[in-house]
Amino acid sequence: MSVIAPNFKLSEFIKSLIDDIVWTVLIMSLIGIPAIMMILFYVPMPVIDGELLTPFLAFTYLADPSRTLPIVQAFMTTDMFKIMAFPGFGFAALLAAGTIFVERKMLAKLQLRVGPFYCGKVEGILQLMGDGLKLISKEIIIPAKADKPIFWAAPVLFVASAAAFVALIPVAPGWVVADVDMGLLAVFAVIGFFPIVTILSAWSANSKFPFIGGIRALFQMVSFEIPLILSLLGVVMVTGTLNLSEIAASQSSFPWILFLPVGAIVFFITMLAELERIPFDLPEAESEIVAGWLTELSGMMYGLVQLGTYLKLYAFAALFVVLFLGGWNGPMVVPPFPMEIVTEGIELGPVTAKIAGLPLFDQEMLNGTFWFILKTVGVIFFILLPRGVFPRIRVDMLLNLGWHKLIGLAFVNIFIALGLVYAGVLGPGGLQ
Amino acid sequence: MTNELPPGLAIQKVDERIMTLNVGPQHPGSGHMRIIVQIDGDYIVACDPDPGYVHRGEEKMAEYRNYITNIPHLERPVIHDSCNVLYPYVLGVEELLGIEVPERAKYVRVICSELNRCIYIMYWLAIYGIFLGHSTMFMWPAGDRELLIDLMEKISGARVTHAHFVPGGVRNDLPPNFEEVCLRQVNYFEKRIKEYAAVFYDNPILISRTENTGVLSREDAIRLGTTGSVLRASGVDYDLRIKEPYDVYEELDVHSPVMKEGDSYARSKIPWLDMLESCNIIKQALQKMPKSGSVRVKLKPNPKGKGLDSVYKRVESGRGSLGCHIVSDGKVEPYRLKLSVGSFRNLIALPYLLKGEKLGNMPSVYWSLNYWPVEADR
Amino acid sequence: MKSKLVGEIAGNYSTVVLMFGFAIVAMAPALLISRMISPRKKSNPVKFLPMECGQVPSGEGRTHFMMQYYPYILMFVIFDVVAIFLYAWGSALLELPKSATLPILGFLAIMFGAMSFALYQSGRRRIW
Amino acid sequence: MSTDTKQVVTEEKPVEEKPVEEKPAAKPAAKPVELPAFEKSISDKVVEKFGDKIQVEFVKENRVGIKVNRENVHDVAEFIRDGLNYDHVESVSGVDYPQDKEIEVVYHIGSYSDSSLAKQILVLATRAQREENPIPGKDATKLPTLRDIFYSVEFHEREVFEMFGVYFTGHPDNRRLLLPEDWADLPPLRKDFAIKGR
Repeated sequence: MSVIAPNFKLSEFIKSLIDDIVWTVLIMSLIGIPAIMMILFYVPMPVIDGELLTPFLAFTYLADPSRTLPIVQAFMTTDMFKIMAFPGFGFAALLAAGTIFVERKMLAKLQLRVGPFYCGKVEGILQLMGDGLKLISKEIIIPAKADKPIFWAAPVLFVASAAAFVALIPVAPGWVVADVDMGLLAVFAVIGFFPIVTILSAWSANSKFPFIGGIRALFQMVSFEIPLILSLLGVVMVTGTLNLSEIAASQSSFPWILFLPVGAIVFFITMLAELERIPFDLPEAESEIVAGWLTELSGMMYGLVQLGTYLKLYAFAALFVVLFLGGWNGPMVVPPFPMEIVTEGIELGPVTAKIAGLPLFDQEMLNGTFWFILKTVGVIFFILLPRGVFPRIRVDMLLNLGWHKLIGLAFVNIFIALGLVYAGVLGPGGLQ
Repeated sequence: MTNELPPGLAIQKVDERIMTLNVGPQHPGSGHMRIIVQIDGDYIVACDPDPGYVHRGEEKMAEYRNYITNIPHLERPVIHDSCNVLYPYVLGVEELLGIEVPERAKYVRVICSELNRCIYIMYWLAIYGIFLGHSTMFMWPAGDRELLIDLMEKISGARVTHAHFVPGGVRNDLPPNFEEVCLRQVNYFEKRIKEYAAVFYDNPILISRTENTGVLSREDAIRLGTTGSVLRASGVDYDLRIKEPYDVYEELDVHSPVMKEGDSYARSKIPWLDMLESCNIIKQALQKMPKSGSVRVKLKPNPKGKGLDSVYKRVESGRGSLGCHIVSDGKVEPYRLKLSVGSFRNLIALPYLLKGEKLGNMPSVYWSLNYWPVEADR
Repeated sequence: MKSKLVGEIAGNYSTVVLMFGFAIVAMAPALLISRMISPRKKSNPVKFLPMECGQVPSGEGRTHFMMQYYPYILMFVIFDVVAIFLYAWGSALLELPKSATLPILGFLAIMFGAMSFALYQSGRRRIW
Repeated sequence: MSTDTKQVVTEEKPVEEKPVEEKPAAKPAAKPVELPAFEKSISDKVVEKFGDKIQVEFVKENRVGIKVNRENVHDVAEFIRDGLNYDHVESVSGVDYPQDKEIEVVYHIGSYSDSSLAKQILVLATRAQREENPIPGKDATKLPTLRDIFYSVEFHEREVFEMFGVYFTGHPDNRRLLLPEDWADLPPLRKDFAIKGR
């Protein structure tokens, strides 16, 4: 049995919990509520459904969904919700967690074994949670002579960079954290952070294996950035915009992968390299350089880097979907919201509950999200698949591939796009 | 030597640029040994293998035990290949004591030996796979080994350390019905390992990665005294099962695979071809084996050698020729026992193969030497 | 809705920065909590040595280290800018007159030629 | 001076010991009919070349045993490589004979390139002087190395050096191989190194 707290007693634990609650209530009622009242003098509260939102209505809101939902709806339109929950961090982290689980199970099936099995009873579904608990309760060992501030900051910065990448991904019409005109260029800018964070982490550890791994990561990410940039130029040429939402919207009738398959292939390969996935996992090649630039990271620092990696994985897969597979576009499969719930209310025996604020999500958004997730999961599957099939390649082979072959193919893709535009197949007067 | 530094490294002999890396002993790519590599950028300029991390003094221990009690601990160097490690010792003791082995026991020994060779190579292949980052090739052989381990468990009662060979034969007769079970499992095993070609040996990335890396020429392979798959991958057709047949290998049709390239790819493919050949040998042996008969000559307790005498016996193990030099002085214990193991002999090639090689090739070249650290350390 | 003001355009990107900041704010506590609840034993100074496969490290971790593929980095510095410059043309392709393509094709040819020459040079490892 | 005289005494010893050692070698000589022909021809070639400098220890099936003084071992090995087509050393084992004050080093030499010799192992044995209190590398326990003749002895000789304290003069790399760097005890395979509890 693992020991987190060796002298653990349930009764004392409960006692401490009750103590905490009592103290919290006391402090809240003596200091917290007066403070809130004072702040409320200066902060104007929103008026929702013709009613001023005050803290005193809190209990009423809890009991009455028709009053709560408008608040939720109002909250959902704020930037904070987008950042924290839906198209932003929470959504991406959830998908990333799902990816980790699927990867482990899928790889296990490929390799004729069972994979995570016991944790969580059903096919080891809680394995990730167990791993998270393990990582968070493990000791963090900082190597001597490491550059401590940078070493601590690097994992957090890695996650933050990945999150900034996620911010640019449009999930459904209007559902994007940062709807910017130069979206694609912003993506390139954010991708540029990763090698910097990696080399910072590797350099600060003052250890040889992370150092070599960091340099490898630098070479790999940096030299695959040019094929990446060039392979996406074709899409930009035929759409005439850099805004990711507009690119996604432009594929309402057909996805660009039909016309620009070469660009899609090049982008997919560069994606694998940028993500350090097998066969391009050179920066973490365990049989050569232990764990590469992750060697000195322990406990939760490693956990954060893993989280960042999978956020990045999701973001890249989503970018592929947005650019080549039509983003959220797809046939309408979500049934329309039954409007009688709003107009007539729900009849629960004698009581008829009228719920204002419904529907929370419109049909278009649900449908878009559904197709987006479906396509993203498909792309993620193809990103995961090579891990079961290919061995790792070498640095020189990797650089040779990136600089000689992929860049050539990316140029081919540019000329295909140019030809399509000038032949009148795409662009104004074309198919679209 | 064969592998000169690539041009351009000649000017890079400045000490500051050269980084000394301790690869091992606690390294996922080293096994239980240390390779001190000096790298200049991506190239290895010098390499110094440092075995001995798991040195147990088997040879010293053997001087304190009598000929029979030596059996269980002499198979320890390679527990996956335990029958083959024990084989030369048992042959040597038989020659020292002048024992004639029954015919059926010889066949049982050959079957056990070939099964063990496959078990060892599967384990080796699993590690070769994971060294190249091919995790499927790690899991598949590790799982398919179980087929043959089950067979060996049926024969000897133990999964890996069998201690089944004794001077004068084998410990037990085969279990009833063994021939059919063995044939079925071996047939399935053969079908299974043929599938590895699709996922591993024909994999374009693997081929481009291991071809022309760590090339050991025929002359150097002979000069360095390498053995086993390393030697045969360099084009020297030398297999003790054919050249100096022991027990009943003379009566069996053995075709040892030979390749000419001498690179990591050839060195990694030879053991796989060996496994297919082993399956073939097992099937032949099952056919030709006498259906009944004694499998062991009773020895008198505490057998002794005849005065000052020495014997050198060798067999073809999973890693090549495995010799056992026993010096007896007429006592119940061997006076001196020396195992000349394939791993140790192949290790000498490592510095020459790695010099001028890229760091990324280190695991593949190193493990393609069919090196088993525990055996080399003894 | 096209924004016109420079500040407005820049303001659009604030959400990206917000997301960046949110991730820091959300993830830094994970490290702090981990640091608080995990054991911290300074029993053995060897434990805090850098990873060197069980040996006492020899030499510094941060040394002069030259990968033989350094030309690729130099090429990146040059061609990254060039590649991004192509986007200025690519995103406006549909509005541009067709005659504007010719100079760009010339530019592409020069870029391709330069890249080939650089790759040829990078193959000559003697320099690095 | 005293050490010098000691050396002289011990170096003469093998000459005195030789008749004792020849007893097993005398056995096949007693029944010459049984000697395998091919193996006999090999040993004859060596005897023809070196005459009294070597003794044929045994001639068995596929094995020929030759014993040489340490002064001649280099020449004999060179002849074995050039004259007899043996090309690699399979094994080098040291055997400690405390009663003779000698350490025997046995080379098992085989051939890959000559297919007629594929079965054969030529056992070349030589003896080094044994010291009671060995200081590995710095005492009289020395032998000429065969590394310049058979390259494959490199690691084997290193092993014999650390396990028996036999220093091979001319070996470029006389370092520890298997034992830890800080091993300060006797060379462990000598007979006077006792395992604890035995």
